[in-house]
Amino acid sequence: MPEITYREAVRDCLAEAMRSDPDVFLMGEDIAEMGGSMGVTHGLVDEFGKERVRNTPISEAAIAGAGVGAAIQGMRPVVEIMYQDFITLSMEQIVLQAAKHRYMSGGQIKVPLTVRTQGGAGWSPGAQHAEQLEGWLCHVPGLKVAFPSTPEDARGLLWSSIYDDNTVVFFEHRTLYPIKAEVSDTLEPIEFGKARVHREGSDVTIVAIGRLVHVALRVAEQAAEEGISVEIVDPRTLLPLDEDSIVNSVMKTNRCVVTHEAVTRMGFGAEIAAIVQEKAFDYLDAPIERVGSRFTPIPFAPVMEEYVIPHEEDLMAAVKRTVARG
Amino acid sequence: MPEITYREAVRDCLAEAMRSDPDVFLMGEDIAEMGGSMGVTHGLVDEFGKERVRNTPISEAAIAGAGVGAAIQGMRPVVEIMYQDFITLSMEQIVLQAAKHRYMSGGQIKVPLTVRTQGGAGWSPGAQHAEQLEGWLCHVPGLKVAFPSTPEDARGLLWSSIYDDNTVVFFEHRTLYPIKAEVSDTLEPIEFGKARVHREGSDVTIVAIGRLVHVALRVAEQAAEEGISVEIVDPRTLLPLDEDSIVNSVMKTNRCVVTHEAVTRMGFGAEIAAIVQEKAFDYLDAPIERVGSRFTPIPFAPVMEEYVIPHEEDLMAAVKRTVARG
Amino acid sequence: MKLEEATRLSGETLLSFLEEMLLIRRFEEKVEERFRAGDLSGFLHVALGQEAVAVGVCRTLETDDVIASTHRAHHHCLAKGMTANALMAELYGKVEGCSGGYGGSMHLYDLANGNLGANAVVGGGLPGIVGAALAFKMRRQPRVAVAFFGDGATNTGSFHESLNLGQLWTVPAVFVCENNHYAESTPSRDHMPIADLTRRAEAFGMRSIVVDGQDVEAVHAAATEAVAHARAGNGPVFLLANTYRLTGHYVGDPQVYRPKGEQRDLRATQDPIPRLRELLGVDEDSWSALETKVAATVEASVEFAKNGTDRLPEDALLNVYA
Amino acid sequence: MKLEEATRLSGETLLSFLEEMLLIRRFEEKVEERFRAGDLSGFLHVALGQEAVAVGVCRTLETDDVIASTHRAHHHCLAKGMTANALMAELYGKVEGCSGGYGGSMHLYDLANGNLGANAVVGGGLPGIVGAALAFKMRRQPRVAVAFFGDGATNTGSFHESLNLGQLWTVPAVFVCENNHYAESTPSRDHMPIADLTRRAEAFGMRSIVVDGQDVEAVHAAATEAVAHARAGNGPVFLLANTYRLTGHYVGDPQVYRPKGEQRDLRATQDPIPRLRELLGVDEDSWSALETKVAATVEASVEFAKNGTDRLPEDALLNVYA
Ligand SMILES: Cc1ncc(C[n+]2csc(CCOP(=O)(O)OP(=O)(O)O)c2C)c(N)n1
Ligand SMILES: Cc1ncc(C[n+]2csc(CCOP(=O)(O)OP(=O)(O)O)c2C)c(N)n1
Ligand SMILES: [Mg+2]
Ligand SMILES: [Mg+2]
Repeated sequence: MPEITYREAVRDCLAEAMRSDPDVFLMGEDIAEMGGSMGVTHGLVDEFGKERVRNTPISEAAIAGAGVGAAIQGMRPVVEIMYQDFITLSMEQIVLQAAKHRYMSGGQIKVPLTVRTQGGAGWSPGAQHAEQLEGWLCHVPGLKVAFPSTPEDARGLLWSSIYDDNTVVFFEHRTLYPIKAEVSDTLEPIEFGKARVHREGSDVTIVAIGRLVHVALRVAEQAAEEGISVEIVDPRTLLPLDEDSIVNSVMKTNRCVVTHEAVTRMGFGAEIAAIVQEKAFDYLDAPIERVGSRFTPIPFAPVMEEYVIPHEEDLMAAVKRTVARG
Repeated sequence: MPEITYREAVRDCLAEAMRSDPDVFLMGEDIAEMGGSMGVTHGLVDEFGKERVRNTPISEAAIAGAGVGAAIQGMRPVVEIMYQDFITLSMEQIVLQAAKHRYMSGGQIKVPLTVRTQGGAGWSPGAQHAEQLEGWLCHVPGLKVAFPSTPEDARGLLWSSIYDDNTVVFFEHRTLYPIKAEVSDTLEPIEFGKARVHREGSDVTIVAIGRLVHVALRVAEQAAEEGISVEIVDPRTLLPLDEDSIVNSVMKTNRCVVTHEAVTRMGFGAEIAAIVQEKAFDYLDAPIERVGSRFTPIPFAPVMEEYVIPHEEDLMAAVKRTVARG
Repeated sequence: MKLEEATRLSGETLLSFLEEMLLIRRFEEKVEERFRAGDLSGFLHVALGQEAVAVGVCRTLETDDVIASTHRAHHHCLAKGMTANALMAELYGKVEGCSGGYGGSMHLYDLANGNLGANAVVGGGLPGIVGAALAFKMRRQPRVAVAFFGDGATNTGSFHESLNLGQLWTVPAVFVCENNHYAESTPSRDHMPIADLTRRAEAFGMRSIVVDGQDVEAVHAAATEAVAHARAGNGPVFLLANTYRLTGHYVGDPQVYRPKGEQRDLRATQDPIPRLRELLGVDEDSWSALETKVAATVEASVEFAKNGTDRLPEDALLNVYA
Repeated sequence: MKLEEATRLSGETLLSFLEEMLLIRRFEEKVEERFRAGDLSGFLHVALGQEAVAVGVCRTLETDDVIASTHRAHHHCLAKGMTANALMAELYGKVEGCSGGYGGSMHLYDLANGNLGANAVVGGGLPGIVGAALAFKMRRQPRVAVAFFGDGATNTGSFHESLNLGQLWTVPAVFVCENNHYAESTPSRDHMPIADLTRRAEAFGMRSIVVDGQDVEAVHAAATEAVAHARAGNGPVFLLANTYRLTGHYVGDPQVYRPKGEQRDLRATQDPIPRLRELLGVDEDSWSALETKVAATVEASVEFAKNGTDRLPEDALLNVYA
């Protein structure tokens, strides 16, 4: 099995979809010659040309909206919002248009649009380039939301996003691009709404997304040395959400910690906690803990940035507190 | 004590602030002669003139942003986004600018801006005029969020919003405008982060916001007839949140239902549930239930709209399920 | 605008325009009536006075050309092929409505007729029209995408980004600005700092055509030219139709902001329907016949709507996802 | 632009401009060096080649006039009175930095000098400048608010909404477009359908002034006129400065998208610093003295920054709310 980076996984999927399907095309700022601000689309313009790898003006509303319009015509556009902070500029098109056309039309319209975006702290980008906003999108009926943590998941989920007849907002994490892992020889689409259990365990379930999956894996190693058996569930798609896998895991371990890089308050972990306490109430031996960023914008100075975002120690502490209960 | 409507409460507060302080002024679409789409600012242009009651073009980003700029200069602008759906067009200015200037400047800047907006279903406005988005804003460090349910709270919280040195997003509910209630003779500012206990009870705590406070009050009456004693807590400000009042109430009643009109998934109730299960874990006799809108855009046809948004029956059923447990 | 001989319309065609405009007029009046009677819920914006723009533009389009409309959409819908029945049924929230009762007046869709939807977000439909036109261009289909919007919409960021992108990529789009001189209660001079809206198109180097929106023949000629330009691959056109809203912004609007007498004066001087009638020299008898025919269609639509199938509450759960 | 005699600057003043421009140049080169050495983190955009715009504009402003800047902000900050020390310390994330280490290169603030902040959102600072200018107008203060932004920013909805609102309300604002012909990797012709950016101002009936951004004297004269116009209550001005980015978009940019030789040619022909030096006839000795002085300031700023106070991790919890 080949090893590829998360970045290559996204690129390979885009290339394969464009190779096999003329309806797939890309729009975004500086995605052509420059290959995007993160190099994800590097080289694609050489193979597919500027008609299908379209550099856009700095017009986040129109980029998303042009995607909506082309998608309604049956194309399968993949648009890139350079940093997820800037989807604040596309929210009207994503939330009031893409997500609702089908419903408002009584089912006449399909909007098979994929909105790729990335972000994340850990490299001092400052407060306007590092936000994690996946939680917002999960509040919007009509949208789907994916947030892969591994190359295999990135590739397979992106394929499914492109071929989903609904609009998918696809979150990538900046610091995951260079991570490498084995992927299957051929691209396997991954069904939405199916969590991946990264590690089985019996003492506590960690529900983790994005970068925090990798943090959780390291924490689980450490915890194992201290005799704590951690199960790690990565929902991979936040909407739809594989509630069963999460709830079943907690019914087994009786404890749950949920972690992501977004601020804890109103982050996706709140939804996980709300669901788990409701569906696994009688199984819980400890309160569900949430580990996310502290409630501040992302500061610039690395020492403060590190303090704000969640790390192994934070997750480990939560795991231990949780296991120590009851 | 005089009786005024929720609409008058908002208007009176605006008028009183403008009368006493030249730094307070209003901007928004059609707020002058027409008095806003909901008549809230009716008559204010006659008293304060078009310089201070400023009709704007349809430019939600610039409206919010002009508010940010004026606020930084020490004015206390109150801007109106006609329907909260359209804050999707202001999100960049609210979330990346208003909320973060202070932090990014290391504390140099203050943005004493108030963003008033309204919305809500129940009158067939359709999917793009009825969304409840307060949950999103609570995910944003640097913002404050208010959502009053009574005339007294609307008046007092709006005053505090105007005089808060931070940006406050102030949610009003369309269907609350005509409700009438007694208010104190003089305008009393209401401190942020202090919940109002609308009714004391011992069997179950309902945490309700906005329109649902009134639904909860009716449910509590009914429940009382069936021997169930309901306590109703309205946080009034969602950020900051009076966690203590909520948690203490649940520690007393051992049961909690949280309700709002926003869709349940990733709605504010998720945060309440997450907090309560964490802080009152050992006190809970039943899972915390959430009662919100079903996970659809708001449909037009009244019969479907009614089905989607939460009503007495839904809340009552949740209360009964909760009380029936343990 | 020079009217080329070739684009002059036959009397018969113009008569059919008159009928369509009258249908829209009587439909809209019926909507006002039914709202006041309490039959209709929600937010209704009628297009009294703007009929010629919708008819003049849409009659230049093929069925598979597409339009995006606004909160004020009934006239566009009818002109682009939606039946009065489907439209009225939607306002009544029925299964037979053009959006199956899910949409309402501000969300009227008719995909089969190339109607991509009314839109309750001012400016919200424009980016999608650029995308639709881009799809046509990439697929080398000779189709055109048309966005309708008001003067107020030209103040939105979406307007700017859409026209810029559309021109940059020379997509086959026509941007039709129905300048009715008001955005809700706000007269144009209070919401934009220019009188000549074509300057906005110049910001993108976009061709513009200005037309008297109360003259359906002129609108049709201008639209023909604009559509041909776009269809030929020459890029988008900004078509500015000056028109008048002969009623309130929404049904029930007390119009406190309107100068006294303005609406009466406009009705007397700027009504596109008498104007066309006069041009065609339609006599009393033919007029009555027309009125009768149109009234029947409108009445039938109300009947159709009232007898339509109510949605089940739980139907609300359908159509969220494809 | 006709240069009135009255606005001609003394040699002394121009020499001070030269010094300031050179300081910016050497500062930016030092930033590139320190980033490559691994001292600096985050995202850095330097303004090599655009010094004359910042200096020419800011030297027309009073301390209590305000500016809003962009992701490419160092030149504006220095020109508006920030010390090299405060700026460099910020890039090092220190307490002594202009934003106390909370901001970084894209979030540089200096309220005391009227600097309302760099901004990492393209177009993000423009609405705030309208608001600041509105506040000045409402308070009848004779102050001006200036927004800097690039050619790429003119494609944003925020640009359109801001200029429209600013002109509608005739606020005392100046919108300075630094047209360096690129938005990141995308040359202007690929991101906007017009060559003459002043057409964008015409969409609002806004006055525009075009100037060679590599000629600091011309920039200063144009800005003087623009600022006077705004300050006098005549409304905003769009000031278009044509300039060149003599380096990559960000520090580390391999510039694969640049035609071969373009940057070398531009450095040879479009560098504002040798141009001014020539105009002033600065001889080798005076030039060396200038270089030495400027180098000392830059070196000192690095020392200052390195010796600055580190933030405590938990300082991150401060300054979220007022
Ligand atoms: C983004 C947005 N802001 C505000 C509104 C509320 N609104 C509905 S119609 C309207 C005025 C529109 O004016 P114009 O574009 O000229 O169209 P007209 O009503 O004149 O047909 C406004 C402000 C809205 N629907 N969408
Ligand atoms: C809203 C937004 N979209 C995208 C970006 C990413 N980005 C940063 S700088 C830039 C190009 C800006 O071009 P221009 O306005 O010409 O300024 P210049 O870099 O040339 O100084 C882009 C696309 C951003 N910061 N903000
Ligand atoms: Mg109008
Ligand atoms: Mg540029």
